[in-house]
Amino acid sequence: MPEPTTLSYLVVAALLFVIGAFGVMVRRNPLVMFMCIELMLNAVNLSFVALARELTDIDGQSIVFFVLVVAAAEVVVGLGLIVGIMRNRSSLTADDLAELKG
Amino acid sequence: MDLTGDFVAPSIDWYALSPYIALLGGALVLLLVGSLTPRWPRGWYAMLTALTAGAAGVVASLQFAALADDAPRSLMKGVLAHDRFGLLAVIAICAAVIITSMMASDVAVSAAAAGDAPSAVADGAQTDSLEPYSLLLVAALGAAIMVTANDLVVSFLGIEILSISLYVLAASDRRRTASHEAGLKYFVLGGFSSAFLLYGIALVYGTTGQTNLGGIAVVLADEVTLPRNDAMLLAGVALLLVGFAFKVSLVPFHSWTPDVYHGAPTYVTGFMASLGKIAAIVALVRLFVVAFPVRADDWRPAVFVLAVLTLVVGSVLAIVQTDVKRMLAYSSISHAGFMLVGLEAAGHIGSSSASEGTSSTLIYVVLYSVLALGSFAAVSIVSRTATAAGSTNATSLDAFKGVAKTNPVFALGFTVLLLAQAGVPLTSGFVAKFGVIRAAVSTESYVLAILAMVSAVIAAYLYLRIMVSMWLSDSSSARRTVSFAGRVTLAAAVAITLVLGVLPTYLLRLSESLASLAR
Amino acid sequence: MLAASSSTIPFPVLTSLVVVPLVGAALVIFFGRARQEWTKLTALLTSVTTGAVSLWVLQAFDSSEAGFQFVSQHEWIPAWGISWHLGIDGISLFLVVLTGVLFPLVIAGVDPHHDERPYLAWLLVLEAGVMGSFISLDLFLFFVFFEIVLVPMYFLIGGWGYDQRVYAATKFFLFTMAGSAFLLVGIVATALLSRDSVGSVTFDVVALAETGALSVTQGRWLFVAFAIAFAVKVPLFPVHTWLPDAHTQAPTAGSVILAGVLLKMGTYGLLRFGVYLFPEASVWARPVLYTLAVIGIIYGAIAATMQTDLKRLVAYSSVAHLGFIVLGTFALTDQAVTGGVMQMVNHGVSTGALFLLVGMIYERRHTRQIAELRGLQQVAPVFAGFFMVVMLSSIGLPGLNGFVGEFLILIGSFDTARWWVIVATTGVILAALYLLWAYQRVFHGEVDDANRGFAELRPREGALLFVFVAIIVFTGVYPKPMLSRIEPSAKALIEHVESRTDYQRPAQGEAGK
Amino acid sequence: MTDLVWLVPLLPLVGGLILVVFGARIGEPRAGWLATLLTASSFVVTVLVYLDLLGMPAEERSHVVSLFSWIPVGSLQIDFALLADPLSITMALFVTGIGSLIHLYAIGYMHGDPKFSKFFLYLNLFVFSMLALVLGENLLVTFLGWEGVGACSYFLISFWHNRDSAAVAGKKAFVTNRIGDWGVMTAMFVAFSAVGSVSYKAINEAAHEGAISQTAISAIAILLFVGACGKSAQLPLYFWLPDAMEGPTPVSALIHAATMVTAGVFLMTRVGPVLAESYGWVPDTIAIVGAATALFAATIAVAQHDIKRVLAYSTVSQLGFMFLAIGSGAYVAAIFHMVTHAFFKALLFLGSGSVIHGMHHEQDMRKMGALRAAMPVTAFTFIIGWLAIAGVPPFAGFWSKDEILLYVYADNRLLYVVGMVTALLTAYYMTRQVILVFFGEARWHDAAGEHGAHGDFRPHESPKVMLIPLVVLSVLSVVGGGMQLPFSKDLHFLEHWLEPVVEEAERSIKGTWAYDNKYVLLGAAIVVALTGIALSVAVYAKRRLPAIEPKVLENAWFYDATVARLVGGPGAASFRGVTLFDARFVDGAVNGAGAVARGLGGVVRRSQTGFVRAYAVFIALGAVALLAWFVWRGWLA
Repeated sequence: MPEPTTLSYLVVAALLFVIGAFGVMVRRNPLVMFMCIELMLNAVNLSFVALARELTDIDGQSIVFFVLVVAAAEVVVGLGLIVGIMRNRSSLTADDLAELKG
Repeated sequence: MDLTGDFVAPSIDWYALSPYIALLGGALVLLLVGSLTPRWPRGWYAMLTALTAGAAGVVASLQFAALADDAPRSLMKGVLAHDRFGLLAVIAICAAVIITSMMASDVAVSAAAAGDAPSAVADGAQTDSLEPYSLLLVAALGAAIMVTANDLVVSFLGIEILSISLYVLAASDRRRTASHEAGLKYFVLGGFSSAFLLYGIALVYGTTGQTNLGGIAVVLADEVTLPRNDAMLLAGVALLLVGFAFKVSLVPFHSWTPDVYHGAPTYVTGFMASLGKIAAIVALVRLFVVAFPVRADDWRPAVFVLAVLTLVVGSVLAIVQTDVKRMLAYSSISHAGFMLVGLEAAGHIGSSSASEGTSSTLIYVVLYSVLALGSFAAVSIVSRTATAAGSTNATSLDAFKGVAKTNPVFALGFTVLLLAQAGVPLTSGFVAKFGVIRAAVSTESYVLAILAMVSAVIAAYLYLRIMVSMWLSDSSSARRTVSFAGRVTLAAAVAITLVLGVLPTYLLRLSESLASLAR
Repeated sequence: MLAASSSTIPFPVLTSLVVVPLVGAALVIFFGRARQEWTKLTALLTSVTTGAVSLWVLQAFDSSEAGFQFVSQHEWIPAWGISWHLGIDGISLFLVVLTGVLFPLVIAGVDPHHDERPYLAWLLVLEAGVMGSFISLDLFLFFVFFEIVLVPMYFLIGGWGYDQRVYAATKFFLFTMAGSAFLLVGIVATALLSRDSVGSVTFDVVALAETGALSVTQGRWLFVAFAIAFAVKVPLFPVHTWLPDAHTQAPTAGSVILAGVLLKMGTYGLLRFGVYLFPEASVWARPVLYTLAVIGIIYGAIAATMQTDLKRLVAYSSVAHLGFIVLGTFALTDQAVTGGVMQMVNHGVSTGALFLLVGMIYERRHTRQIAELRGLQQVAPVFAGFFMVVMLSSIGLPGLNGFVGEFLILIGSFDTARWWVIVATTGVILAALYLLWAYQRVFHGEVDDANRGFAELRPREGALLFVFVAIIVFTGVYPKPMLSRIEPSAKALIEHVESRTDYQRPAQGEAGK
Repeated sequence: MTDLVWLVPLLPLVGGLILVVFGARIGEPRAGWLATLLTASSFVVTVLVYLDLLGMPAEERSHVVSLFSWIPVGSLQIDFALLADPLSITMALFVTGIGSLIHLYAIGYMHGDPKFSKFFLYLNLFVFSMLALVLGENLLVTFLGWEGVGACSYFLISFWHNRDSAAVAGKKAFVTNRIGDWGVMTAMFVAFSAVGSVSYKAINEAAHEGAISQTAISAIAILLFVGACGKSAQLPLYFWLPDAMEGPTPVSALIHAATMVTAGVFLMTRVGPVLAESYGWVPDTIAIVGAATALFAATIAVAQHDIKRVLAYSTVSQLGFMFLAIGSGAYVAAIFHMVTHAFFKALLFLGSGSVIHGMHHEQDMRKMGALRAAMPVTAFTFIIGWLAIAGVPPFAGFWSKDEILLYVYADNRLLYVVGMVTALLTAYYMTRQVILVFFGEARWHDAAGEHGAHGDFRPHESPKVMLIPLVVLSVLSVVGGGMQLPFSKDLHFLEHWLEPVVEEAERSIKGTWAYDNKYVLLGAAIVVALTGIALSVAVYAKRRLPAIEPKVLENAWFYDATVARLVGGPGAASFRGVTLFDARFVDGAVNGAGAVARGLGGVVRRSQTGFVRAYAVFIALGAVALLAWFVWRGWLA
């Protein structure tokens, strides 16, 4: 089987990204949606690493750490929000939140 | 850079960084000291916030003035730009923070004054607490970073700092489920879009090996063939554009805007409409003008299309709304369209007038943010009384019926702001529109100019509707109580609107220097 | 040629024309609250002052001078090449005077039904705006006034109008603003495209017209942009429909001002900016404008004939009358242009008076429906008499002002727009038709019970109308003083066109001499 | 003295202005006397001017008095100037003369009318306008008067405006006249564009010297004739005149018989040289229209029952005669007939007014008869008028009519025949009228019922103020012919007097058969007149023959009705159509634009579902679109 090239990494990353994007679009459960977003971010991380590797440049890899931190922060906030909402309602799907529209 | 070379710390210009440090410091002080000490007397949080932002603003202004003679430069190995373009934005941001913090404490005060009666509690925190203020400062920090970021990664960090604090602020009204909904929607979509943005960064980085805007420009400028083909680079640009378009709320990436603006506490809405817009559009302009001038022919058409879509959709959606907050949300979208007209002009790199596009866009967003702050302040004033009167939909058009009868002066002030947004002469709104139209015309994109003006006419109908219900409908409610903060905000906004509307000369004299960006 | 003449005087007369009403408005708003009874007095005094100044200008005006007089020029927004540049010539002189005279009259003569303070304030703001647009010699400045006028008018119609007022006011605002959208782009483009030929970016009308050199295509496109905005304001067919609504719904004072001076901003704009800045284009576009004007004349008259609402009828008659003015403007002969300018004033006076009269009828009967009025001449002969005189002037009876303007326009246009004139002249027949028919239905016949109580003219109303009638008769019998002041500027403008195009004035009656 | 010609129009104007302000206060009868006095004094001035001119050598009898510069713009320089020359003074003489007589008469006739003073206000204004019309030095001053008389006639026809019929008639007159005015205005435009001036002198000279194209000349001529048709009630614009009888009788006498309606004839004579130089078909048209009108109106007059309507149609007919004369180049004859006609037609109208007055405003001749006993003076004078118009020598009408027919014969035999037929009809219907009104048996006793208010109903003679004018006019109707007698050149006083004005235009018939055998034609005319009278007597007095009064004639060939139907039908419909178009389409488009914007908003709004996932889809789609664009651009590079 052939040696995987950067391109193959990039393709995988792209696939992951698209999968994540679709997840956000199709899944109702907010938690799952968060995970999908995480998936997208990590897909990008993968391509960062791959590209950095190819460019033999450290920056790309260090960026990944920033992204991880940011992602963590986002999750924290997101969970906080959900908890806040869950306070006054029993179950929650993304589609329940359609009070504001038009 | 090669990995073997030993690490050299970049020289750091602390003075130039002081505004960021001030904002950050303020936020930390609030959080730490505030949470360790018993609750502060009413208004003190706001005061500290305002002072911090004020200090940052003053320093920024001094630096702005200093830059009159010495050329724009970049800080810390080129990750932060230090130019008038960015600094003016920083100043505006600080101003926005001051105003918003006042409005915030105002909300809290009145809510507290209203006692426990839940119906009497207006939007916003039911009592004064420190979280919103610290978040305001953090958001301001993020915005300040965005507008000066000269590196894609830094820019990304700025965006995230800003966004995350805005998510929380949007959801900060614990009583209104609408607020939660707004927060969550904003959060989900925000995360979604920043993923695109990040992917864009990745692709650009992959093709140019650079994340520094100036660096990218250099790489693209010289003839060395890129490690990867153009398509990948441009795909990156596209994804970057998606990310920023979301923040600037350009059609079709705008759909979060009305819901979030509507659901968020009104003072937060004003904050987003002013500070949020400034940060996003300035960052976008900087990105395209500094990093991708040689690719202008590729992104200008896209900007053109986005501009037209945004102008038209924003206007036509605005006029069918029945809720003032939503109306203003959509109007903010069509204003974003106007800013893009400026950006489109800036995209005519060959033309001598391209710089006009850059500066006119900045001036537009700054002037608009003043109008937005004032308008949303007015909305929150009216809606508060309406809520107190037990109205279910405190920000509906009906809530404004007959305001002119009960509070003529207030109504006049709000009317000035509305007319300014409609682009009536002798207001800052007209100066702003004239600037971008001038830029568009001087780069000979007449079609865009005409389209923009026509859609402005459509949008004007929306402001007329608000004016009608204020002036030409009979009063449905008692006299609205206009708090001190409300007065100050409105007065300041109106004053700026009129003064700059009649004598824009000072502002315009800057425009040349505004357009020279750090590389 | 039209360069500003050096008649500079220490006191900034023209500036005061704009500032005084504004000050008045401020006084009314801020000090009126304390002393309600002084509100009206303040408003009246300021407007009278303005009127006095305008009359002083008229008296001090040098009729031998074709160029701009009383010029005052100050830097305003140098960054954009915009200056506070005011000046007056024969074309704008009488419009300024008309504005100065009309406002005091309506302020004195017509009372609002409620909220006198804001009403008067808005009126004064309106006066400032109108004055400004007639005397500004800077495109940007003109646009500012041209646009700012919408706001007070919007509030006057919307706040003090009749049942459909909000609809009418909104229609008026948006329709006119839509026109201005093109105007703004046109203005900016004019300034920027003339950048090289003028040497710098400037919005100064004189500089642009005298030294600016636009390519033919540019000129035509820009002219179109300008023409759209002004056509809406005039209003020309087919963009006239805001007018009947605005007129009918506006309060009496609003209608008077609207017909009297606001519409003139359109025709004035066409002449001062359309023709002056784009000679080639305006010669090129003449057939279209002739046609629209003539359609307006016939169409407006026909529509007027069929109206059931007296005020709507007068409104449509305005469409017809302004058609004549546009025809004259673009016929580009001394007589036609002079007549056109004079007709702007005449129409302002006679139609203004007609609206006053209709307003008075409404005050008394609370209806404008022709069908509900009958035999008024029997119960109010004096009222009927005034109505008759004003009506005859509007019909264009020789010896009254209306005729002089129409006659000059038609006789002047005959050589350049022969067939259009021949058709347009039939408008004279139609004018008689719709007005006399209306008069017959309203004033003639046996008075019925509903109208028996119709009150005769009151002294104040009489005094008010007398001023109008006096102007109508005087300018009809002895128009010379007016013509001799208008003519030089009109001539100069046409010579300007001749010097820049291959257009040459027809030499009337060479055969005869 | 000639320099004082401006006093002539001024005096009546002053009277008018005084009455405008103080009319009500002056009141009856002083208002009437004031008006009469001023008109009379203006008559005196005219006489003085006349004598003054008479004193001058013929070629100098043209005096221009320029009062002030009226409309001076560029090459267009129009003065408010008066022209005193034989023609204008002739007109002024009988306008002021007959005018003052009718003023006097009106004092009696309008007795007791609540708007007494207003009536004289209008009369004075009318006289002023009429004088401006005839004395004008240029077309524009004439046009001022032209429109002025139109307006005054409008006021006077609808004087009793609470009668709807009067109101409508007034409007009808004004609007119809306006159609003619279109011609006059356009003529002025052509004149200015060709000649560069609107003064008669300039135009006539230019035409005479052939300085301008014949097309222009003909255009001016025919357009002015259109105006004349309106004013002088010629086909096809005649129909307003009979309705104008709604006005008080003095008005009918002054405006719709003696003065205003002759303005067209005057104007044609004024621009005689233009007519003379224009294409041949122009005078022909005028002659044909004139002849047609004359015959047409005469036939109608035969079957009318309203005493005033008969006279109205007879006026139209006589005016036709005058235009026939103009068309045949007989300007002197036209003016001659105009003057004599002014005498006897005014007389007849005033007489009929006196009858109506005496009959308590009964106008139907079928309810009259045998009035000669009741009102002898009226009857006597009326009979003189009848003889004059019927063309019985030696009364005035005979001479003028004969003069015209003479020229017509020389010009065109066919038209001559038409003229003769008309003359016959004229004699016929006038005799009919006299018999029906003054002879036969009294049919007004049955009318007594309607006038029961007056107790037993007795026609009575009118007061002196009304009779004096009758007498004066009857004298003039007798001797009027003296101003132009065919027997020898020396007796052509009027012709010599008018020479300087009309010489360029006047057609010379010397040497034609007609000229040589004019006495034959004279004889023929007499025969025709007497035949007409005889027939009428046979029908209405002796009852030998049945009366021929078909409905079609009584209804004026249904001409008026047809016009009314056209205006009321298709005309109104098209107007309504335009108005509808304006509301539906033009305004509809405007409101439509607004609706479209809102509709669009409504549609797009639906996409704003509020579902966060839907928003995500938008973003994704947008991203895809942008990617597509950029990547496509990438491949291009």
